Amino acid sequence: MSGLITTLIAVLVFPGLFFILTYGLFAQWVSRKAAARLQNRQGPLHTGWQGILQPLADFIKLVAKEDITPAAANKTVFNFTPLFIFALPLAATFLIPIQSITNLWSWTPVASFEGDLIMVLFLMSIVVLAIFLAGWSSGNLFGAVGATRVAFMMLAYEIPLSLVAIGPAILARSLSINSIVNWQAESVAAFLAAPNLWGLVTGMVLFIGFAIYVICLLAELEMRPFDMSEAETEIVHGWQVEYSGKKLALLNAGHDVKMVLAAALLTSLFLGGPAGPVLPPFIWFILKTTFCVLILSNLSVLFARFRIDQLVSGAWRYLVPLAVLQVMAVVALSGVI
Amino acid sequence: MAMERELLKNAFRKPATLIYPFEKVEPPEGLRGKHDYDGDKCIGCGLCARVCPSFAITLKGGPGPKCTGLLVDLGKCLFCQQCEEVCPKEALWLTTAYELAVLNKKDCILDFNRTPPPQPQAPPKKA
Amino acid sequence: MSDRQFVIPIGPQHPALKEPTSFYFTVDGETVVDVEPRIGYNHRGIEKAMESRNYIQNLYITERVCGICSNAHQTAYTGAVEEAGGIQIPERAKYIRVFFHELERIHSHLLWLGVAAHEIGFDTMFYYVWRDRELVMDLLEEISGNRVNYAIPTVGGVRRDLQKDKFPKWHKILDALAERTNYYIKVASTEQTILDRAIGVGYLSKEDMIRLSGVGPNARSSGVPCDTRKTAPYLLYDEIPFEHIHVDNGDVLGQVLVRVLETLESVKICKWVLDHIPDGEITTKFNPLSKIQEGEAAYIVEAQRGELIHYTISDGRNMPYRHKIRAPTLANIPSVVERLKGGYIADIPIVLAGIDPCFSCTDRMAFYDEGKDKSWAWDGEQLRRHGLEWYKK
Amino acid sequence: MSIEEQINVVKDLVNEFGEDSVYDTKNPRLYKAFATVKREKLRDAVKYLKESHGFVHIITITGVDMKDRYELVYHLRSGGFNLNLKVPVPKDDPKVPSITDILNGAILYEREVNDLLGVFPEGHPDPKRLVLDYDWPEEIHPLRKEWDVQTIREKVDGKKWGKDVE
Repeated sequence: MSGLITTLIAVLVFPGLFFILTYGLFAQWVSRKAAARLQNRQGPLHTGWQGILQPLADFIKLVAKEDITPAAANKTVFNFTPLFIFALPLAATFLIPIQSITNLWSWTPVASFEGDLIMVLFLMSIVVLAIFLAGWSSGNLFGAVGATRVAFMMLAYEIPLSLVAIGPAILARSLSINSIVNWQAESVAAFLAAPNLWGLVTGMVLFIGFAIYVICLLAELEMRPFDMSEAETEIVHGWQVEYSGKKLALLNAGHDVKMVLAAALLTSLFLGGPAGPVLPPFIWFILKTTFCVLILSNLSVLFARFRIDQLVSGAWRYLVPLAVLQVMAVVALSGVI
Repeated sequence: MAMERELLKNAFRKPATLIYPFEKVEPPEGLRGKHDYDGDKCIGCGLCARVCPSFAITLKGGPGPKCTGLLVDLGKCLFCQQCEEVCPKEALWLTTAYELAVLNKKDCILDFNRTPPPQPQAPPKKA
Repeated sequence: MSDRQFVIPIGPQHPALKEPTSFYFTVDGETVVDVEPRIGYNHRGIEKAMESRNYIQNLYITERVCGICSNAHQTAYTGAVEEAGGIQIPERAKYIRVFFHELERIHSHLLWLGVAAHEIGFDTMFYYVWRDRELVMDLLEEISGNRVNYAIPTVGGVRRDLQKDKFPKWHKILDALAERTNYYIKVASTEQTILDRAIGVGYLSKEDMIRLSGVGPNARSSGVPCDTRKTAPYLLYDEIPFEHIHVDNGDVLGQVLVRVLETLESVKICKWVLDHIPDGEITTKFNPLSKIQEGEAAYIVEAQRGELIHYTISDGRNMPYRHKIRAPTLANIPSVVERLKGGYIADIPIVLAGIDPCFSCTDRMAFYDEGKDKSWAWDGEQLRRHGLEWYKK
Repeated sequence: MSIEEQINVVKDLVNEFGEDSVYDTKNPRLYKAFATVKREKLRDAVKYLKESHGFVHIITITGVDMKDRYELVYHLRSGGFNLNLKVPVPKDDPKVPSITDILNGAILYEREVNDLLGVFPEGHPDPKRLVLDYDWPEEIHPLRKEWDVQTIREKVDGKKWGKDVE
């Protein structure tokens, strides 16, 4: 019986639904505030301390607003895709190790099985499919163009994303994120104890993987250099153009959760997830993911927007070969370590 | 990547944007804002009304001595300062007040009154 | 129209094109096949209105032809009326007119640089450029009392004087502007994401530009030397030392370079004026109700977007018999249509923004002002019928 | 281009087409010249100016309603020199040969004059509406002197218009 209650709490409250949602809103605030400060302007201010409740206020406002389904839209698909776009990333976050309820100093994800890394990658690409259907079913010209662009983008970043994600799994010799995190914790501890050359080399190779992964995440989250799917100046709001009210609130919340998921994956695969010396695991998790959100936000402020053909050709000409080389280096290294 | 140094330098500087209602910009003294009127100097000649490009100024009570003041409709006014330049007696000029938002249309009509010239007292009645 | 092509209406209400015009693009997938411009949404009948107002009241109509080139229009209008009426203006007034003409060029070019960065999605540069533009806006507000419509030139001279004691402060502001503009030149030429979106985009050769009579920075970015301040100097431009900026790239990057380098030249001209301005009167009293002798004059000025002509015919009354304004953007429409063909949808905003369109300038010929609501209804109905046709295909 | 050369350009034009078709020429100041050309000779004059004197750039075309005739002023420019050709057009047959094939830049200006003054450019590729509204009545050409602001407004919108109407 007690097992059921703890898992319920784990799923619904702590590292589960409630925590991820609030953390999603917090991440959106961090990203907006960082982007604002880098651009020498204020950013959200009046709601709560330094505008920290602004994302929540936006969410509530949108839920209260009128919810229009355009006449030309394909009703069922149009109404249900926002649910998928919100639920799928949320489901994926359950596989990320954050903090175990029972004991303060360990981290066990809500659900963990061999191969959950593949499950997370699969869920993230299904989200792209849902986004494509959302744009296409909205019956709006700009929505259609946005949807086709999302599909093109998936062609570009999906392969380097999955290739680089496999890197740490090879080193840890397991496909479960939890064991990857454990392996990182041990190997970092071992490395600190006896720094050897191979440790440094694996660090370098993993860093390259980290960089490629960040670029692919920027494309997956449709953030600035690759946000041609909702390019405000070309196709109004891209695939979200016809959404309003509750559906748009769900879409925005979905995007926040996807950002949390992306940052969480980044930390678990490359930065050692919730492992850390003094503080309890979920504090470390929050620090590291906020650091990743800051990186994403800084990069998104730094560049102009690419065209869709530049992304696809650039990805195939540079990202994919770089990712393949990185994985080969990892395989070679795994023989040694 | 070219702007990275600039971004980080500005990240910790004070933001360039002001929080308007609480921090205000001090307007330069030459700013053309809301009108101001001196009832004694005005002689009701109506030159300002005639020269106004957007017919924003109307005289109250007719030109000349009968004039009892001015109606300046800020809704129509261009703030071009032509009335201030043409007024022979410097009775009408533009101040630097630039916050002119009003809730209903009637408030944006400024109603200036001319101090009536001392009425010629009725000759003291003989006792 | 083959079945794979569909028509994307951009404008008159579109976040990329904040100008009241509409372009119908026939696109095949992501490439633009054909472009049909439709202008006339912001038509205010300025020329008809000017025929029923006296010369001083017309000053304030020409000032409002366009928001960002108000001073250029006024300089041209007062030049034309003074030439037709044979009125001479004092020397100092010429210096002040040139000073404001160039300050407004700095303000307009920086504004364009920000908007162009926004069009290609580089909002950070948009924020920074517009923050630094505040320097010139505050300077303009301090002297003329207004950020945009300065109303400085008037028939017969200038309305406000430049106080000598403030010159050192203005010199410092101008130096800061030059230094910031140099920084943006460095960013615009080294930032890879800008170069990817600007090089080779919207290319037009020099011959096509001459054939289509393009003007201003749009033409000078394709190598056509057509800066009126150099070819047909007016006011003081024959005495002022500055370069004739034109590059041969022919694409959006060329337009960025021409405009940014021109901003530097304008700063140099402003500083030259501050150093050489003579003392003396600033206006010859022109009574608002007085008449202008019979005559005609075509006065050409180099506005920010190109060559601007004010042609006026006076017949002895105190109102112009006919006053023609042709704004630079109308001359640039044929060349922008050529630039758009063959490009991508993603490039439409930046190529359109390339000519720095100011359609409120272009649309001031026929009479249709309060009828806005009527044309509004037309838009909806015209687009609705267009939607139906498009679905039937 | 000095003032003498500019005067010579106008003289060449006059000699080329003869006194009767190119008359009333003026050079008020540097970079400025006016000339009046007969409607029949317009196309040849523009072609001649383009080939021999480098007038490749057309600034604009102004339509003026002189009381007894319409007058189209072609503002041409070669380098800095601005030559304005006036073409009188009788009121009873308001037509003018189009020069779009010689100077492509004139394509929009001719449509504009057609809209506003009603002078139809013959041979223009697509003389559609340029600036007037979609369903603007055909017979109203706003820049003709017989139409003034009040009558246009009442005809188009049926509303009374005056200084005080809100």
